[in-house]
Amino acid sequence: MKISSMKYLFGQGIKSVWTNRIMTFASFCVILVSLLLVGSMMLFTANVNRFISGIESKNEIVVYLNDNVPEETVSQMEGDIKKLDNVAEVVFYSKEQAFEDYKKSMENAEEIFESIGDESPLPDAFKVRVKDISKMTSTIAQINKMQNIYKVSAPNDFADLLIGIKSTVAMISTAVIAALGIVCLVIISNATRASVFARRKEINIMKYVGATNIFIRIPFFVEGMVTGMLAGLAAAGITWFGYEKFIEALSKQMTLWKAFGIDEFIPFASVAVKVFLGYIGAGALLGAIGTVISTRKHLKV
Amino acid sequence: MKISSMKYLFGQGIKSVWTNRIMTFASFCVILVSLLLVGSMMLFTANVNRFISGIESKNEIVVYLNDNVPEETVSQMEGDIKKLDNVAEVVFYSKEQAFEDYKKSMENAEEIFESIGDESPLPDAFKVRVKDISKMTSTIAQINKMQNIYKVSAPNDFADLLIGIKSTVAMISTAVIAALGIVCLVIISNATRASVFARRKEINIMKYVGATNIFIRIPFFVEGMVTGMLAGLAAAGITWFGYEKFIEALSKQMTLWKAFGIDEFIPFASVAVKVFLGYIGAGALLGAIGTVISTRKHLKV
Amino acid sequence: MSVTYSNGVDALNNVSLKINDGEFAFIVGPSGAGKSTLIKLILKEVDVTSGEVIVNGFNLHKIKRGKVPKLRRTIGVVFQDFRLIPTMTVYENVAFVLRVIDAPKKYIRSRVPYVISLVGLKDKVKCYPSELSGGEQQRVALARALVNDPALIIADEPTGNIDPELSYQIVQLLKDINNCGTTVLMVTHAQELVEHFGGRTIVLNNGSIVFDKVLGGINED
Amino acid sequence: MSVTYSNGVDALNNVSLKINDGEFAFIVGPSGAGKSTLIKLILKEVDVTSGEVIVNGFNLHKIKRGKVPKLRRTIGVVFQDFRLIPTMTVYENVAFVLRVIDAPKKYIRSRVPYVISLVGLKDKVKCYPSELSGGEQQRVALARALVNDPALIIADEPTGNIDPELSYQIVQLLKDINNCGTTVLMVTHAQELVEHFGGRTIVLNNGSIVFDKVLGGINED
Ligand SMILES: Nc1ncnc2c1ncn2[C@@H]1O[C@H](COP(=O)(O)OP(=O)(O)OP(=O)(O)O)[C@@H](O)[C@H]1O
Ligand SMILES: Nc1ncnc2c1ncn2[C@@H]1O[C@H](COP(=O)(O)OP(=O)(O)OP(=O)(O)O)[C@@H](O)[C@H]1O
Ligand SMILES: [Mg+2]
Ligand SMILES: [Mg+2]
Repeated sequence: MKISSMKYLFGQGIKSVWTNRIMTFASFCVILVSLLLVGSMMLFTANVNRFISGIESKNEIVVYLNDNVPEETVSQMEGDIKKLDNVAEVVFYSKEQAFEDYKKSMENAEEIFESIGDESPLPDAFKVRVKDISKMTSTIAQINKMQNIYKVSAPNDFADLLIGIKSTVAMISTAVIAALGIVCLVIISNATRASVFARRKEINIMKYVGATNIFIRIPFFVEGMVTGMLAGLAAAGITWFGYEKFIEALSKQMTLWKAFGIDEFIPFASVAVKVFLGYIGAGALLGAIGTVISTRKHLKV
Repeated sequence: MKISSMKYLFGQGIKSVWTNRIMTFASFCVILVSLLLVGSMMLFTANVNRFISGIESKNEIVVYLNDNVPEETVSQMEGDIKKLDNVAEVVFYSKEQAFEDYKKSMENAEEIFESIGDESPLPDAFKVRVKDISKMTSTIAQINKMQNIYKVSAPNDFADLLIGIKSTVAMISTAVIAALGIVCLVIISNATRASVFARRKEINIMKYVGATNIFIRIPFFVEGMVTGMLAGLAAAGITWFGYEKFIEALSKQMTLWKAFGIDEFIPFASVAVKVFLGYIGAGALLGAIGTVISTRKHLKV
Repeated sequence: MSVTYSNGVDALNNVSLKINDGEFAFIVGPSGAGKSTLIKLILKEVDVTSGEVIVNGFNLHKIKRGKVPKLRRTIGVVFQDFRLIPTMTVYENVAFVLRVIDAPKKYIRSRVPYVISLVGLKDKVKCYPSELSGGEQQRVALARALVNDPALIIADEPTGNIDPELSYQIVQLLKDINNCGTTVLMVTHAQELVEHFGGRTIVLNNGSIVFDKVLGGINED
Repeated sequence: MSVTYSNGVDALNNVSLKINDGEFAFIVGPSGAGKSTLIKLILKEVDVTSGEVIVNGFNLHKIKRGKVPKLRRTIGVVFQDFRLIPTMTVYENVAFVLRVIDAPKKYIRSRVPYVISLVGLKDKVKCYPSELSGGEQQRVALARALVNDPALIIADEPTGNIDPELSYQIVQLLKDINNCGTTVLMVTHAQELVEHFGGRTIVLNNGSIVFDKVLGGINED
C-alpha cells in the first residue's frame, strides 16, 4: 500500500471519530468508565499496600535478657541476632528506658509506682525488626536457641493479623480488579460491536466495490485507537483531579489516618507518568482491538 | 388506543429486545455494570456503617468516684446519670473489679503487684455508654457538675476519631456513589442513544406512514424497560452470588475482622428483597427513560 | 410555493398547483426537476420556504406537530426509495399502517393478504424486505400505500423497477382505485404509460411547471 | 448453474450462459425472474448451489477469500439499490473505487470530476447521497461503476429513476464504452431502450433463460 493511501486511511479514521460521534462517544464513555474503575481500584490498592508495609516495618520482636548479662556479651548477642537471615534491625532497649516508658503509659495509677521506687523491675531487651513477617516464627525459634535469653515476646497475634490483612487485601483487590476488567472488556466489546454494527452496510458496500479487508479495517482501527486514546487521556485527567481532591479531603482527617498508621498517601506526582501512559495505552489498545474484532463479522461478504 | 393495539405494541417491544440483540445487549451490559457498581458500593457502605455503629455502641465514658461514697448515694448517682438525655446505659464498676482487670492486663510485671498487696488502690467508677457520640462533650460536662466525682475520663480522642471516621466514610461513599451514578447515567444514556440511533431510519419511516409519537415510543419504552429489568435481575443475581462468596471468603479471616471490631457482616438474606426490587426497579427506570429520551430527536420528522 | 434546501438548492420555484378531489394526475419531468420534493412537501417531510400548501383540508403551514400523523394517514405514499421497515416481514410492513389507525384485528387479518395479493406477492408474505427483488419491494410499498383506503395516493416512480407488462397492470389498479373516488398522483418517467393511459399530465422542469394539460390516452375502456 | 436461497426460493434454475469479452447484452424479464441474482452471482455476493461460474478468469467456486476483492475490482456495478456510502460525498463515493486500487493522487483528482461530469452531476460533487434525487443517486452509482475502467460493467436497472431522454444518453455512453472493448451487461425493464439499441438480448423468466438472441436495433450510428 502506498504512503498516500495510508495517509488517506488514517485521515478517514480520524475524521470518522467525529462523523460517527454518537457511536464513538458511546464507546468513549464506556472505555473511560472502564479505565477509571480499574485505575482507581489500582490506586486504592497501592495505597493500602503502602499502608500495610508501613505497619509491617513497625512490627517488632522483643527479646528479654536474663539479669546481669555482661555488656560485651550483650553486644555480641546483638551482632549474632543481626546476622540472622530475616532480621532487618536490632535495637537495644535498656531496663531503665523500659521502666520510664512503662510509667508514662499508665494513667491514673501514679500511686502504684510510688511504692516501688526508682529501681526498674523490668529486664533489658532487644527490639528486633524482621524483613518478612510471615517467616517470623522461625526467626523466633532461632533467637530462642541463644544463651542468656529470659524470654522472647513476639506479637504473634498481630503478625497473624497482618498476614491475614495482606492476603485478604491481595485477594479482594485481585478479585475486584479482575471482575472489573472482565466486565469492562465485555461492555467495551459490546460498545464497539454496536458502533460497527450501525455501519455494517457501509462496510458491505466497500467490500462490494473491491476494497480489501485491511483497507476497510485501517480507518476503523485508527478510529478505535483515537477514541480509546482520548478516553485514556480523559480518564487520566479525571483521575488526576479526582485523586488530588480526594487526598486533599482525606488529609483534613490526618490525625484519624495517623491512628491507623497511615502517615501519607501516595502523591499523584509519583505515579502520574504511569497513570497517563497506562491509561492512554490501555485505551488505545482496547479501542483498536475492540473495533477491529467487531468488523470481522461484517467483512465476510 | 385499543387494548389490542396496546398488546401489539407491548409484543413488538418485547420482540425487539431479541431482534435488536446486538444493540440491546450493549445497553443491557452497560446497565448491568452500572447497577453492580452502585449496588456493591452501597452494600460496602452499609457494612462499614454497621461496623462503625458497632464500635460506637462499645464506646464509654468512665466516671471515677471519690473514696468512700455511701452505697445509697452511689445508686442515686447512677439514677441521675441514667436520666441524662444522651445516656444509653450506666454500669457500676467496683474498685475490686477494676484492680483485678488491671492486674490481668499487665504482662511481665507480676513483681510490681506483689509489693502492693490485695487492697485496691483504684477508685470505684461508672461506665457510661452514650447514645450519640458527637454530643459526648456536653454529657461529660453535665456529669462533671455532680457531687462526689473524682474525675471523668472520656476517650475523647477515640470519640473524635470515630466522628472523623463516620464523616469520612459518609463523604467518601457519597462522593463515590454520586460519581458512579453520574458516570452510569452518562454511559447508559449513550448506550440507549446509540441503540436508537441505529434504528433512526425505522423510526422515520414509521412517522412517514402516519404513526403517532406515542405509537412509536411504546415499543421502545417496553424494550428499554425489559432490557433494564433483565439487567437488574442479572445484577441482583450476580450481587447475590458474589456477595455470598465474598463474605464466605472474608469470614475465613474472622479473627482478623474481630480485631477490627467486626463481629458479623450483613447477611445477604436480610437485604435480598431490597437488592432485587431496587435493582430491577432501577434497571427498568434507567432503560425505559434512556430509550424514550433517545427517541425524541428522531421523532421530529 | 418555493422550496430551497439548506445547501442552497432551489428545488421548487414559485410553483402553483391545484389537484382536485378524485383526479388522476401524472407528474413527469427530468431527473432532479423537483418531483420528489413536491411529494415531500405534501407529506410535510420538507417545509416550504415561501408559499402555502393545503392537503386534504390541512394547512401545512399552520398545522400543529401533533396533527401531522393525522394528515399522513389520509395519504398513501409509494416512496421512490421504498422505505420498507427492514425488521418487519412483508405482512407486518403492510399491516403496520392499519395498526397505526387502530383498525380491528379481524379487518387487518382479511385486508392485508387481500392487498398483498392485488400486487401479486401472495407467496412473499413472510419474507423480509432484504429477501425480495427490487420490483417486489416496490410492490410491497404500493400495497402499503393502498391498504388503508387513503383519500390521496401518491406514487413516486412506482414502476421504476417493474417490467412493462406488470407496470400496465399496476397503473390500471391505480386507475380503478381512482374510479372509486380516490385522488391519485403518480410520478413517472415511463412515457409509454402516460401516452397509454392519458389524463392530467404535469411536466416539471428545473423546479417550475412547464406543462399542465389533460391528455387523451389510448384508454382501453 | 442454480441458486437456491436459504428460505427455499429457487432464484435460478439450471441457467447456462456465456458472455463473450467485448459483448453488449441486455438482460430483461419480469420482476423476480432472477436477474439481480445473476449479477450477485457474478460478484460472488451469493454462491451457486450447483454449477460453476467463471468471471474474468476467476473460477468463483475455487477462488480464495482474499482474492475476492481482486475479482470485484475488475467489475464495475450499478446496483439496483445504488449502494452509495451515506457518509461520503459524491466525489468521495466515486473516488473510493480508485483509492482501493491505490491509484495515484493526481490521477484521482483528474479522473473523478471527469466521470462525474459524464453523468451530468458536476454541480452535485460535494453533496451527500441523502441530498440527491433518486435519478441523481443512480447516476452517481453509474459514475462509480465506470471510474476505474473495469473489464466488465454490470448495470442493474441503471435508468429506472431517470427520464427517457437522459436514459438514451446513458445507454449511449455505455455503448461507447463497449466500443472501446469493455464488456457491458445491462438489466432493464425499458423495452424501448432494447428496441432502440438492439444487440444481444437475454430474457429470463422464473429462473430460466427463455430467449437469447441478437436483435437488430434502430441504431443511430
Ligand atoms: N435533502 C436535500 N438537500 C439538498 N438538496 C436536495 C435534497 N433533496 C433533493 N435535493 C435537490 O433538489 C433537487 C430536486 O430533487 P427531487 O428529489 O425533487 O428531484 P426529482 O424530480 O424527484 O428527480 P428524480 O426523477 O431523479 O427522482 C435536486 O437537484 C436534488 O439534488
Ligand atoms: N436474499 C434473498 N433471500 C431469499 N430470496 C431472495 C433473496 N433475494 C432474492 N430472492 C428471491 O429470488 C427471486 C429472484 O430475485 P431477483 O432479485 O434476482 O429478481 P430480479 O429479476 O432482479 O427482479 P426485479 O426486476 O424485481 O429486480 C425473487 O423471487 C426473490 O424474492
Ligand atoms: Mg425523485
Ligand atoms: Mg433486481
